[in-house]
Amino acid sequence: MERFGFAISKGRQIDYDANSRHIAGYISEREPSFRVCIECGCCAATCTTGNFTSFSLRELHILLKRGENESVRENIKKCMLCGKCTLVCPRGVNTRNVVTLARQAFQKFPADAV
Amino acid sequence: MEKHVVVIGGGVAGMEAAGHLQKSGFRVSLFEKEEKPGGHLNDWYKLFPDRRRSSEVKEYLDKITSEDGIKIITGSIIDKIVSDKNQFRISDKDGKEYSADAVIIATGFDLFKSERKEEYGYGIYDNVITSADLEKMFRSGSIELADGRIPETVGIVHCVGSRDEKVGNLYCSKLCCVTAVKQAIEIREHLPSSKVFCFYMDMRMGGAYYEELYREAQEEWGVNFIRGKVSEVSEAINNKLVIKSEDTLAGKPLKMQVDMLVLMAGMEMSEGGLKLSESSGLNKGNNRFFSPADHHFGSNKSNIKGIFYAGTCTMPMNITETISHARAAVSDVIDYLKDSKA
Amino acid sequence: MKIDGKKAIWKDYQKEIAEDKFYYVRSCVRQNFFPGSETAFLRIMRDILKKDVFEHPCHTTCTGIGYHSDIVPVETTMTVVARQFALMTESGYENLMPSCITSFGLYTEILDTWHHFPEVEEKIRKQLRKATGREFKSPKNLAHASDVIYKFRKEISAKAKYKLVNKNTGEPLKVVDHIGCHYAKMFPSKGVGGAEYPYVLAGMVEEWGGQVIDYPERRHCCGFGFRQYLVQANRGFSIACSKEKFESMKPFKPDMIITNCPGCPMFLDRWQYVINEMEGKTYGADGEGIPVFTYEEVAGLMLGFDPWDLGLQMHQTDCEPVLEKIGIEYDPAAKYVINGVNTKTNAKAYLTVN
Amino acid sequence: MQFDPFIIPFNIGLYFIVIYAVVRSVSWFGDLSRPDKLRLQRGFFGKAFGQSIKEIFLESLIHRKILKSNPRLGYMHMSLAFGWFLLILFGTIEADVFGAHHLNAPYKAIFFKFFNPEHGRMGFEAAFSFLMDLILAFILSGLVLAIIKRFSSRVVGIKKTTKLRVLDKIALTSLWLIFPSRLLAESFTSGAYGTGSFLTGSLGSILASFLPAQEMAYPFWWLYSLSLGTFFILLPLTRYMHIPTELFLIFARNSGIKTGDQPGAFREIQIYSCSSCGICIDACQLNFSAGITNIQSAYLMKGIRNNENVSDIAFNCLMCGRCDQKCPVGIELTPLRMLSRRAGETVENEQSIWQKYFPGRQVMLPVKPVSDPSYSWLKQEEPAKTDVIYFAGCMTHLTPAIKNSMITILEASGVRYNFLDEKGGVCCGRPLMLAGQDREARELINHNSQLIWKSGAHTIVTSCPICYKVFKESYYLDVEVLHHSQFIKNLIEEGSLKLNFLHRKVTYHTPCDLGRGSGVYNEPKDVLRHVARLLKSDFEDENSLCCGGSLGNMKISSRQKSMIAHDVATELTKGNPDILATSCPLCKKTLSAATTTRVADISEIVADAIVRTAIKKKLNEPVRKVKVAVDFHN
Repeated sequence: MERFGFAISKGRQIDYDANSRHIAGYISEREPSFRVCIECGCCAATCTTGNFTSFSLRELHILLKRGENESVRENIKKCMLCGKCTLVCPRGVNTRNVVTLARQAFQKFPADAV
Repeated sequence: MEKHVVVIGGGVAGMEAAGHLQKSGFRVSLFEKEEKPGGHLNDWYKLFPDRRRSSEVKEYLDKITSEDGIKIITGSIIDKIVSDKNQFRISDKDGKEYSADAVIIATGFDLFKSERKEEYGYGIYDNVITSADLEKMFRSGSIELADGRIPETVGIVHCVGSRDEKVGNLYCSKLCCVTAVKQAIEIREHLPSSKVFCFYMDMRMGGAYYEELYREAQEEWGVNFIRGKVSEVSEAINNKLVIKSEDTLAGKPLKMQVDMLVLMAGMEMSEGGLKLSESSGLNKGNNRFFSPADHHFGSNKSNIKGIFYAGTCTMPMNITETISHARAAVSDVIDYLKDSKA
Repeated sequence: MKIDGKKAIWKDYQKEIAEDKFYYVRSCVRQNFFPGSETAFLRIMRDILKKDVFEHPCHTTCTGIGYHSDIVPVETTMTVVARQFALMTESGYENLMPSCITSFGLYTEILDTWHHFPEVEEKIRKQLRKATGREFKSPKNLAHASDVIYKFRKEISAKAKYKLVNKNTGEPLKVVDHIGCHYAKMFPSKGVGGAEYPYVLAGMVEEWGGQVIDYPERRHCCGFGFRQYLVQANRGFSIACSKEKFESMKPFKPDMIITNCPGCPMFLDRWQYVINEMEGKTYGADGEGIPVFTYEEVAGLMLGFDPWDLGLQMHQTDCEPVLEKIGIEYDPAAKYVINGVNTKTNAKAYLTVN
Repeated sequence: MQFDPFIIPFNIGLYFIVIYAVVRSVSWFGDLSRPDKLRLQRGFFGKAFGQSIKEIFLESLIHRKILKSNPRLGYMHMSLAFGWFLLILFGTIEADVFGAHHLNAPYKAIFFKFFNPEHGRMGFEAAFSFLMDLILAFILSGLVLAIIKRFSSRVVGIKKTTKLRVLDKIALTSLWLIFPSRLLAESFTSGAYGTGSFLTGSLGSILASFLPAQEMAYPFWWLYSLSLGTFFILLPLTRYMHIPTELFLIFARNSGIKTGDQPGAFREIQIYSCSSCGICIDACQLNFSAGITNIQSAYLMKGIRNNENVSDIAFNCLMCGRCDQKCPVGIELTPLRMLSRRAGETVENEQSIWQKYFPGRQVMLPVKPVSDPSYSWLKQEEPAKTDVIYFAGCMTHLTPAIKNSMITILEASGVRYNFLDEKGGVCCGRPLMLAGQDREARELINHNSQLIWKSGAHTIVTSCPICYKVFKESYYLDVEVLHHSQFIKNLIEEGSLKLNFLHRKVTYHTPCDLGRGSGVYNEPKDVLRHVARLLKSDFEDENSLCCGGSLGNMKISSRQKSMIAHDVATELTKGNPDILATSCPLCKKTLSAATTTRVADISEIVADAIVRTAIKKKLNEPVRKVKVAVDFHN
């Protein structure tokens, strides 16, 4: 191969049709409140973990829904399940269960996370 | 002698105003450009937020306008209003003249012509349709693609022709968000195996039970909401529509294929209203709707004494607001004619 | 696809294109990229269409590349452009016809800026006067060279020897039309057919017998992007853009690509080679590339010009498959022969001879 | 020799169940950990033995606890258990006294009437027959109640009854048939011979008047024997296994064995001791406030026994501990549920009959897949040296009034303290534990432990019962752990805090993790009595309710939570208190949303009551007075 001194950049576009939303499906089937999130960011604002790291439940939430699983897989482990987010959520999303189910799903279906 | 009031426009506002004028003891002439009154109500299937049939509201309006003392003149386009010593001479396109003691303008709105958002390909791609086209499909009972197949994925684009400097409309049409949510639910109802995606800039759910409907759409109907306006639409080789937007909440551009794309056409000042404003010296705002004499306490009054506005010719309104606005216009007419008598 | 809908839009975007007496300004880079194109263009205009096309020997770059690479300040650019206008005025011409899309976009942008901010125009006039003592009149008509070919597409068709038709099947060739970004994306009303569904190249293709294909990424940039290409480390972006387009057009099985910009044919052509080298991917039929042409080259081919006179041997992606499909007569052996010397096998001899 | 073939089914059943019970007990004993084995041995020769006999009599036979909480249900259980016991006891005596020999085989007592049809005509014999008829009538009355309960559970005062499986149904039918078939068999025999007392005698003579009693009796003796035999053989596969298991459980518990945090034999004993009586269902707020009726402890026990996937049940629980308090058998239901949570998702497993009789240890708890460590982002900091650490807890940060009140109290008390999580701290770890993630929780516990240790504090005060419980139980720290209610009580007793009496009526809600979870019932109430008038509610101490906001439940919706909270708030505000007091930020937040009555943490009430000595001092300062006057003039 010729050496050109650069590589073809990989797009960062969400290819919705190519992504697998199995993990999101797993969660929303077991925790229907997962669907009613409006991405207001209350959870991320009050988050105990977010106080120390760049962890944002809101962001992980939307990435799961779009099937951008790979960026969620490691991050979701940072949550301490303290439950503050559940208390502040204006839509009553059972955020602790969402996190727990997501972790469960990533363990159960490691292939989907890629 | 019985005073004569002319109402221009036989939609919701015009019919409501006519009915109330008649109840208040006036002789009323109601002019409608189409063959039958009802306006946009005739094209709509069900109404938000409770999804009652629009025909029920139409029946109510028909009932109140079927009284003696209301003359409905259909197929008549009013061209000009001339004020002449407490009297108004109203002439139509064919030169016919009518006189009145007061006038209520209820020329309503036109749906934004979605062809103007070229990047969405309305009129070019087979399966790009508007909210009004979708209502027609609901009325006919079948939601189909151009080739007769049943759509599996449907995209809905909010704010088509609203909040868009590029088409000259800075304002929010107010009703498209809730219409999108209503239609998303209805699509899911008609086609239970379908997936629906709403592309929105903001969810403006400011009416009674709108937010609840939004939640219902998420919770019970699994409608997907993606924050980001669709920037372009194209057709893939499988005849599916490729849409691009940014998922602003994920902070990434997004590409997906849908079978059908529904454009939530916004509201614009009607063409008839625009002509009337020019020919008769009625003031318009920057948004091209009629500009009422006062935004807070004179929203029915025009810049010409004796001419009043009712409904969406002044701004986007829902049916509830339109009916209230029409009744308020009647109350202004009563005050005006009482004063002019004295 | 409803073609009527497109026609309705094309009707809305009809621009005025001068009839004759053109003042031609060249592109900086095209003479290196596709050296036959501008020559062929002048030959078509002057010899075939019998038009008056004037070229001033003192004209320069418009500075577009420098401007878009954040190297040249806008006022400098405007002053250089003002000098171009002055040369045109001095030569007695009013219809400006740039060869380059970026120049066309830049001229359009400058004229629009002056329209909205006359004080800027005044300032530029002053600066030009101070620097060169020249005065100028703004062009009466500004049309890109491809607009002009579009305008005379029927005349060319009438004199054409070939059509964009597969001679074996009788089917029209499937053509991807790629419009340079600076053509109409900034000022949709200044492009034939507007920005969303430009008609300038589509009109030529249709007139000359081909069929335009509408693929999802048709609006996408070729990837030139100035800064993206000019810095080696950023070239990954540039090539990714081209790749995105190829991936998107591939299912439509295009026979060829036609372009109207200096950079686009360069990148669409060369990146096919690079992608093949890097990833082993090709996008045309039978593992071949998709031949890429400038509109002048296509017009020349239709008129029966010799492919090697048009400079098609300078393309990285071989053009022969298209020549074969159309049935153009050409001498494969003469591909690299100039003045009797095969420049490919014997470059040294060629260089010493010249 | 008295023998008849019909006794064979009974004999097979009886010897089977006796041998089975011995084998199973030995195997449980063998599975106990070494310390537990020692405990059991010590218990056998110590006080525990006597206690156990007493408890077995009171609870397994008389069903005292059920009688107390639900007399009708208690009577039903008592009549069957105690009645049967008496029937066996007096039957054996009868056979011994009136039979041909002493020390008879059990069947001779059970089928005494068959072998001695002439018995009971007069005198002492007749009196004994009367007694036996009375006991039978006692049992039958309970049986009637049991049958009614099965078809309409409200009659015995229980709202929900557990659902049955096929084997349970067969066992239940055979159980139901035992006493009616005995009644009919004895009645026919009595009818034929003109013996029997008020029940069997009367029924016998009526039946004999129109039926051939002599011929009819024999099949019913067969039926009686068959029902007994079937019941005994099926018993290990059904919930009636609780009858023998309970004896073992009572003895093990009295010997001091606890559930702990590892699955083992004691867990299994407890699971088999559940009789599915359904009292836990009645106690459960998810049942009576939120309408969730399939997750209560009885269902969890049943699910585990049947090797079902119980993870949905295990995680759908407030972990309030109300059922633990109510369980008549004294099963440690909440710790057992924690064990199931730790196991994660279990897999449903069909078992062979053999496996059902001898469930191996391997099918009891699968091992959860291990996840990577998740808290590598934790950064250790250097805390300031201090005497007392105040750890508000995550939830307290959402109730700033509690936080501010605690600061006021701490400042007023004059102790040297450090507000450890002032800018937000790392979670205490209990929420993770409640989610069954102990290993992960340990990382947070270690982090916080190091912080506390480095600060050199001797006392840690927390406002959150959730934190309190985990600090107390799972942090291996050599510091005194206090909930703020205890801390405030100490301050009051030491005299460090001078409080006014507020003329307010207060009802106190005991938080689950503080009350049932940690046994702190009185300190908060003592503090409240010091500053206000404390009203009594219907739900005090062990019987207190859960606010519904518990972090223990991973499954319920916010709507269901608020249903619970509304019911609780309605109950607790019945006495029209001015303040509904609690001592947990989560309870406060949950209850505030459910009532218009002011909901306050005890720290807020105490902070309101603090005598502001500082302010008084300032008023006494003459310089200050002048300045105030000048300001006033301006």
